[in-house]
Amino acid sequence: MRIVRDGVDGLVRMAFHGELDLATVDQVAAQVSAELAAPGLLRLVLDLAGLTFCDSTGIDALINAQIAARDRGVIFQVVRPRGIVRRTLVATGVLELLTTATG
Amino acid sequence: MRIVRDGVDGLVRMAFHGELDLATVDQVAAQVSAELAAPGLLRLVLDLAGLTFCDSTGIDALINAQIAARDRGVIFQVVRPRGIVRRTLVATGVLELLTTATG
Amino acid sequence: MSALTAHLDVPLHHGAPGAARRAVVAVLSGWGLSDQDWLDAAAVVVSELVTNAVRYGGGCVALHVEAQDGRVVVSVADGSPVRPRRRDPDDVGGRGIALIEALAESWTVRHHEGGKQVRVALRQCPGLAPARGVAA
Amino acid sequence: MSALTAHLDVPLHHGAPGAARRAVVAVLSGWGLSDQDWLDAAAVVVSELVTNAVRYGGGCVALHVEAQDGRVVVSVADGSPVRPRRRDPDDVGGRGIALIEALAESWTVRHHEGGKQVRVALRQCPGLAPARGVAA
Ligand SMILES: Nc1ncnc2c1ncn2[C@@H]1O[C@H](COP(=O)(O)OP(=O)(O)O)[C@@H](O)[C@H]1O
Ligand SMILES: Nc1ncnc2c1ncn2[C@@H]1O[C@H](COP(=O)(O)OP(=O)(O)O)[C@@H](O)[C@H]1O
Repeated sequence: MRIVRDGVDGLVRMAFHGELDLATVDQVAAQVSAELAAPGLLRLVLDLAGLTFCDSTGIDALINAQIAARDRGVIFQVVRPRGIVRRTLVATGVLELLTTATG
Repeated sequence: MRIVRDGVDGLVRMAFHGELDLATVDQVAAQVSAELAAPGLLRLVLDLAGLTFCDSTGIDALINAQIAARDRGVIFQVVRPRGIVRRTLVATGVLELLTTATG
Repeated sequence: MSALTAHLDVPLHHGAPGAARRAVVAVLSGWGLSDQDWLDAAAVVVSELVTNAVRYGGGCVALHVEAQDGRVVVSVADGSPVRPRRRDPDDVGGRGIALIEALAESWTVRHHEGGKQVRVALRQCPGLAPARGVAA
Repeated sequence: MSALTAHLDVPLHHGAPGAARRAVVAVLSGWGLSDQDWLDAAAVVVSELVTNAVRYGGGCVALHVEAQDGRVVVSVADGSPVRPRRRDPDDVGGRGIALIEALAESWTVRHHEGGKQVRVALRQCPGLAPARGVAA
């Protein structure tokens, strides 16, 4: 998996490309905590349009990112899940939870 | 496999993308004969830069395309084989034969 | 029509779920089961089974795929006799079995050489390619 | 270290070489054999074996992959007792066995259930991932 980061004025967008599973969840956790540790972040958006696979391990990582952002008072949102990624979010009942901006 | 065709003034370039094997050789044979049947063709170039796989069945198709072009008096050349595609052409001793313009 | 089978040894490491699902998807496509949405669901099921084996099973697992009359069963045997059980999801997990139940037909557990085998029956694959018909 | 094995039934149609090589590459990567050039050569060998089985073997073939001590053997069994033999290449073929000989270590043929099994020993995979070491 590749994460393309794009940041401006307290808003950071991380675009995921490839497959999110046991082999790549640590990368997400590490990059999300790095972003949250930097000062001045107001809003963190995870863009899943380029993600072609996500299993329950990946969903756990997204939920954890949301919790970590909330704990820091950072607005958090998952956007544009597609295909099988959207289907797994729906099947586990977390689509709305993750795609609604929180903070 | 996808073939992207580009033609101007008697020169046709066919760019191959994907994998050339038993499943896709007929496509090459069909498209090459269609080009050779059209009047006014002087030169046919097969661009392999986007080809990621080619086995002996694919090589046979390239050799046949060369023979068919020669029979019609059309200049023929295979260009830009890369990676494993180049290796299979080298291993079967046809790299020079195919990449030297004939006609 | 006789059954088609595939078997693979899967050494457990964090790349195992990805390798296993790519292998299974290639095998199933070769059997004429080519509906993309169905293959996507099969990939998730394999990924969940192998991930659980990495986390709770230990060692090297045996993955089997079997197709007969258009029905496909995927099973993963690991060295732990503990049975998976659906649990309430929280921030550290609990969504694997739920996902299998949502995307597949049914799952069962069998004893297997001191450990167990988790078997998942996939849903019927839509639009079985009739030209091949091999797994039909 | 015990051997790792994979087996797959491969129904023969024109998509079989592609499906078989994608499955084998996924399996070998999962075994820690991840050198890209080496995997590319393995894919060509599998493609040649399965293509020949489609053309001359008939039916459904059995593909086996075995890794032990970093040595990998790929074999394809088909229903024809006729042995492949290298022939002079021309415009309709004759480059399959040549390619196997150029890219692999050696090949042999065994009798197998009324047909035969063509076995190819691949070259040693460079830079075996030591962390996994599973096929080493
Ligand atoms: N292969 C297995 N061997 C032993 N226990 C398992 C296995 N797979 C799952 N389990 C048990 O079942 C529970 C639920 O599994 P799952 O729904 O995949 O969620 P998670 O693994 O995220 O906890 C796990 O927490 C674990 O206790
Ligand atoms: N699985 C097989 N069963 C029977 N004969 C085979 C098999 N594979 C190859 N052969 C024979 O060996 C010859 C050489 O094979 P190969 O080098 O792959 O070239 P090609 O298939 O293009 O002729 C074939 O022409 C065929 O007669």
